[in-house]
Amino acid sequence: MRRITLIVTAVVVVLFIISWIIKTNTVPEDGTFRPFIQGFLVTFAAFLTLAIMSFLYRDNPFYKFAEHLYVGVSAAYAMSLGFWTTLVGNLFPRISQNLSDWFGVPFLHYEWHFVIPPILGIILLMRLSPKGGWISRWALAFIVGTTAGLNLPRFLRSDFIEQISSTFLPLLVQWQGVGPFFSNFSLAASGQFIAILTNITIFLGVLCGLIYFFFSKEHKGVFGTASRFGIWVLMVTFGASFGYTVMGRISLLVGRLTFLLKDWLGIIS
Amino acid sequence: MTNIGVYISLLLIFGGLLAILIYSLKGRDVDRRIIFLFVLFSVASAIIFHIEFEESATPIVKKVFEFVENLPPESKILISFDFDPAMKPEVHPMANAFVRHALVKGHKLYLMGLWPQGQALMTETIEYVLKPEFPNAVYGEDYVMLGYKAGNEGVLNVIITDFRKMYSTDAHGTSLDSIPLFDDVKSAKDMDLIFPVGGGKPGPKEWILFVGDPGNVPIAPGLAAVVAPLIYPYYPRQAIGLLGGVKGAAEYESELKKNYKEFENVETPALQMMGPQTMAHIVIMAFIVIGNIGFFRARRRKWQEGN
Amino acid sequence: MKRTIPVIIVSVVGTVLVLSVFFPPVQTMGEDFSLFFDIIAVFAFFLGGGNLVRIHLVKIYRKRPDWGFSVVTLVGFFVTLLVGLGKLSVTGVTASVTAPDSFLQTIFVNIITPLSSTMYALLAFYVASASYRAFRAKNREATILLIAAFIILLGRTPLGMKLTGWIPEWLSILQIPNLAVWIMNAPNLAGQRAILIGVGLGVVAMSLRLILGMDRTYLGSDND
Amino acid sequence: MIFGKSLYCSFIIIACFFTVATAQNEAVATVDSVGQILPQPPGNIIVADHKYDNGGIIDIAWDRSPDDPLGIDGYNIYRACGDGDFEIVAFVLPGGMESYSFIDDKVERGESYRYKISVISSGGESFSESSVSVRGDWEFFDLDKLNILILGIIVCGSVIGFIFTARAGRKLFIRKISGLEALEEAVGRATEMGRPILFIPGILDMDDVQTLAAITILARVSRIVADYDSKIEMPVSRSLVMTTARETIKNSYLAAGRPDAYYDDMVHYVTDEQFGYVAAVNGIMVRDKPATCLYLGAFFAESLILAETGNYIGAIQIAGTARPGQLPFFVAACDYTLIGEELFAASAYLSGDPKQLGSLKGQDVGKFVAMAAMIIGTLAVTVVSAWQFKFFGWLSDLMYSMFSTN
Repeated sequence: MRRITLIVTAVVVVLFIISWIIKTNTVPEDGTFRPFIQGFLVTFAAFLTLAIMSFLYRDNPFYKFAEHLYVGVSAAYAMSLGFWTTLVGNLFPRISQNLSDWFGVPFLHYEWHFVIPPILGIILLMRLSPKGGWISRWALAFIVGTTAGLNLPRFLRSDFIEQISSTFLPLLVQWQGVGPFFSNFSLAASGQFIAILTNITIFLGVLCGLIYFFFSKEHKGVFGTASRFGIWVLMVTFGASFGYTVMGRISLLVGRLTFLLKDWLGIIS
Repeated sequence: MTNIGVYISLLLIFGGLLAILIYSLKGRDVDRRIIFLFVLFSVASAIIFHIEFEESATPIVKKVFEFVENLPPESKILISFDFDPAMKPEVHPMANAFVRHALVKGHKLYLMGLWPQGQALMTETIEYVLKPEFPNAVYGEDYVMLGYKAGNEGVLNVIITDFRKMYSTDAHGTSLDSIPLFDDVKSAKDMDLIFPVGGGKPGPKEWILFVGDPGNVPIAPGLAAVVAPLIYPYYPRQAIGLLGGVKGAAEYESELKKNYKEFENVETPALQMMGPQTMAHIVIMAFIVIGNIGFFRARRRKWQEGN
Repeated sequence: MKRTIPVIIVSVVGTVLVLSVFFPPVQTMGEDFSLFFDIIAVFAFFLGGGNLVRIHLVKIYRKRPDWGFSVVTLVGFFVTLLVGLGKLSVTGVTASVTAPDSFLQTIFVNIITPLSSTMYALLAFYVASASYRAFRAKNREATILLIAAFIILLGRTPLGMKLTGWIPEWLSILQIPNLAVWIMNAPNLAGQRAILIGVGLGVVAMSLRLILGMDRTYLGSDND
Repeated sequence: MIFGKSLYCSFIIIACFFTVATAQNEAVATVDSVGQILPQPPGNIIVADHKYDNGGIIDIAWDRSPDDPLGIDGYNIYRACGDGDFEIVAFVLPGGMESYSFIDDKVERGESYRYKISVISSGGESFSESSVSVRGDWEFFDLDKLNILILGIIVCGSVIGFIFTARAGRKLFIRKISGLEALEEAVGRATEMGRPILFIPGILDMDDVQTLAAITILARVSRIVADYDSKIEMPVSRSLVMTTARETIKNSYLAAGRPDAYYDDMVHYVTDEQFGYVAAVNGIMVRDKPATCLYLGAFFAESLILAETGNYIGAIQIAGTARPGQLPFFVAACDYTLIGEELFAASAYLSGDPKQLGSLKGQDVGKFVAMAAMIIGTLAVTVVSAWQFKFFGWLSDLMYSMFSTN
C-alpha cells in the first residue's frame, strides 16, 4: 500500500472515532438503540455520504468501498421485501396451508394454477447454471409476453387515443361569433389573448412536432417549414426538461448537505 | 449575526464568479474540481444561513389542493410511494403534505408502494408525520399501510379489479377482511383520488395508464423534477393537476400552512430547500453565461485569425 | 425447442392480456397472468442476487484486481438478507418487514439512504461543471433550448418574481414565473405530447412484433 | 340515566315535529309498536346487470327516502339469490343526493338476484319492496372499448401490412435523416486530423432496442472508417455488446476489402459498473483526444459527464438516444443529436431490415391518423365554441366519441 493511502486511511479512522464519541454523547434518545450504537450509525451514514462524494476528486478506495456496499445491500433489501410481500403475501396463501401457517398469513384457498409462477421462477433461476441457461428463456418469455400484452392496449389508449382528443381545443376562446373579438385586449397571464395563444401553440406544436417525426415524406416546402417549427417547439420542450432536471439534481444535493450539516455536524437546527 | 454571514457568503460567491469570468475571458481553463467546490460552498452557505422565501401556488398545484379540499369527508385517498431515497428530498415532502392534508380533512388513507424502498419510506411517514401529528388517527379505520408489492404494472393491473387478489393482507400481516377501511372497497376504482408519488418506472405514468384511464379514477401525481415535464401532456384530462419537484412540494406546503392553522409549526422541508435551491440555480445560470461568453470570444478570435 | 417454445409463450400470454381488455370473459385469466408476473418478478430479484453472489465469488476466487471490495459486497448482501428474511429486530421478530425498530429499517436509513441519494447528488456537481464547460449556444436549436431553460430555472425560484414583479398586470405574461408556467403549459405540453404519441406508437408496434413472434431479440444469440 | 332518557325523548319529539312539518302530501308516517316513528322507505328501485363485465357485477339504484333530508343513519342493501332469503350485503351512508346507486360486485355469474333497500333512522328500519330478479351476465365484448379496438386494428394492421410489403421486396421510402450526413462529415474530419473516432454504444445490453440501433449505425460508421483508413475506438460496458460490435466492425472491414486492417482491440470491455465505466471512458478521452465522439444508444446520468469531457477536448460530438431525460443535455452539449425516433429511423434506413422499416411506416400511418383527427377535431370544436353550427356540433361529438375513452 502506498504511504499516502495509509495516511489518509489513518486520518479517516481517527476522525470517524472522534465523531462517534461526540455523536454518542449528543444524539437524542429514541428508544430503539443505545446512544453508543446510534452515534455509530449516524457517523457511518455520514462517512458513506462523504465516501461517495470523494469520487468528485477522483476514483478512490473509499468510493469503491461505498459503491460495493451499496450494490450488495440494495440487492438483498429488494429480495427481502419481495420475499415477504409477494411470495409470503400472494403465493403461499394460494398453494399451501402449512406454509401460510408457518409464515403467519391467512390462507385463502387452493388455486392449483398458482404452482405455475414458482415453477417459472425456478426455471428463471436456472440461468445461474451454465448449462440450464436456455430453459430460463421460458420464464423470460413469460415476462416479455406479459409486458407486451399489458403495454399494447394501454399505450394505445392513454398515449395515443386520449392524447388526440386532449388536443381538441377551441382556438377562439371567449368569443360568441359576433361583436368585437377581444373584449379587453391585454397580455395578462390570465387574459383572453394568452388563452388563445396557449391553445394555438398546443395545436400547432403537437402537429408540427409530429411532422418532425414523420419519416415518409421529405421535409420540403410547407412540410419543411412545419417541421422546422416542430423542432423549435421540441427545443423549448427540452429546455424545460433541462431546467427541471437541473432543479431535481440540486434538490438531491441540498438534501444530502442538509443531512451532513444538520444530523451529523449539528451546525443547523 | 446571520445577516453578516449571508452578506459575506454572497460576496464570496459573486467574487468567485467574477474571478471565474475573468479567468475564462483570458482563455484559460478552470479545473472542474474548483467548480465542484464552488457549488458545494454556495449550497452549504444557503443552508447554514437559512435563506427562506415565500411561495405561492401555481394553478397546476392549486388544482390538486382544491380537489382535496372539495372532496366530501371520509373520501378514500390512496397514496403510492413509488420512490427510493435518491428521490426522497424532492418527493417525500409531497407524500407527507398529502398525508397531512388528507387526514386534516377527515379522509381515509390507503398507503402502498410499487418500489421496495417505498415501504421503508412509508414507515418513516407513519412514524414521523402521521403518528405524532394525528394521535387520534386509528390504524385500520383512518389509515392503512398496504406496503410494497413486486410486479410493477402487474400489480396495478390486478388492483384495478380486485385489491384482495393482490393484497391478501396489509403490511403487518392482517387480513384485509378484518380491516374496516376495506369494508366497502373492492378495487382501486373505489378510490376517490390517487396520489402516485415518484418519478421512475413504475411510477405516476403507469398509474395513469393502468388505473387512472381504465378505471376513471382521478390521479394527482407528485413527481420528481426530472420526469415532471413528461407528465404534462396528461394534464388536465388524465391527471387533475401535478406537483413537480421540490418547487411543487414547497407550493403545496405553503398552501397547507396558509389554510390550516395547525400546520403553522410543522416541518416544511421543501420550503426550506428553496433557499439553497435558488442559490444553486443562480450559480448554474451564471456558469452557463460565463461559459458562453468564453465560447463566443474564442470563436470570434478564431474568426479574426482566419481572416 | 429452445427457440419455439419461448416464442409460443410470448404469443399466448401477450394475446390473452390484450384480449382481456376487450373481452370480459378473458378478464380473470388476464388478472391471473398479472399475478404470475408479479410472483416471477420476485424470482427476478433472486436471480439478481444470485448473479451478484456468483460474480463476486468468482472475483474473490480468482483474486481479480479489487477483489477485497467484493468481500464488502458479499458481507453487505448476506447480512442484509439475514436480517431481512428473518425480520429481525432488537426485540425479536417484527410483524412488518420494515417495522420502525427492525434491523432492515436501520440498514435502510443508515446505509441505503445515504448511498443511493449521494450517488444522485453527485450529478448536481456534474450539471454545474457541464453548464460551465459544455452547454453552448452553438446553433439555433441549442440557443432556443438554453433560453427556455433559463426562464424555467429563474421562474422556478423566488428570484424570478423579485426581478420582474414590477411588470404591470396587463403585461403579466412577461413576469418570469408566469412565463415559466406558460412554457410548461403550452410549448412544453405540445412537444411532450408529440413525443408521447410517437413513443406510444413505437411501444405498440414493438409489442405487436413481440406477440406475433416477428421480433426475437430477447432470445439473445444462439450460442448460450 | 334519566338525563339520557329525557334527551332521547326530546329528540324524538323534535324529530316528529320536523317530520310532520316537512311531510308534504307524502305517505303518513308509520308508527311501530313501541311508538317510534319509522322512516319512510326508499322507492323506485332499479336493478340491472352491469354492462360489459365479467358477469360478477349488478348495478342497483334507488330514490332516497323522503326522510333522508331530516337525518337518517343510512341504507341497508339486502340481496337474495334465486328464491333464497334476503341478506345484508352493504350499508350506504346518506350523502344528501336525490337518488343513490350501488355497485354490487360480489355476485356469481349466471345466478339471479333480487334486492331490497331499507332505510335506517333512529326510529327503526323500514323496507322497500323487493326488486325484480336480475341475472349477472357477462358480455362477450366490451362495446365501450370499440373505438380502441378499431384504432388498434388500424395501427397494428398497417404495421403488419408494411412489414409484409417490405419483406416482399418493395422499396419503402424514408426521408433523409440529416444526422447521418453529419456522421460522414465527422468521420472525414477525424481522418484529416489523424485522430481516432470514439464510439460509445450506451450502457445497456444487447436486449435494448437503442443498443441494437447503435450497432446498426456502427456498421455504417466502421465502413466509412475502413474506407478512409482512419481509426475507431470503442470501450463498452457489456461483454455481449463487445462480441457483437467486434463482429460488426470486422464485417465492415471485410466489405471494404481491408480485412488486414482490423484488429480485436478496437472494441474492448471496461466494466459493467456505471460510474466506473464513465471514469474509464473519461480517461481514454483525455489521453487519446479523439477528434469525433459518437454517443449512440441508451444513456443515463453519464450523458452529461461524457459530453462535457468531449467538449473540453474539442471533439465533434454526435449523439443519439431515445431517453427523454438525457436528450436535453446532448442537444445542449453536442454538435448534432438524433432525437428519439430519429435514432430508430436512422437504423432502419441503414439496415434496410423489413421489420424495422415496416414498423416505422406503420407508425407513420398512426401519426397521420393523429394529425388528421387533430385538425378535424380542433376545427369542429373551434367552430362550435363560436357559432354553434349543428353540423359541427355533430362532428365534434363524433370526434370525441372516436378519440376519447372515458
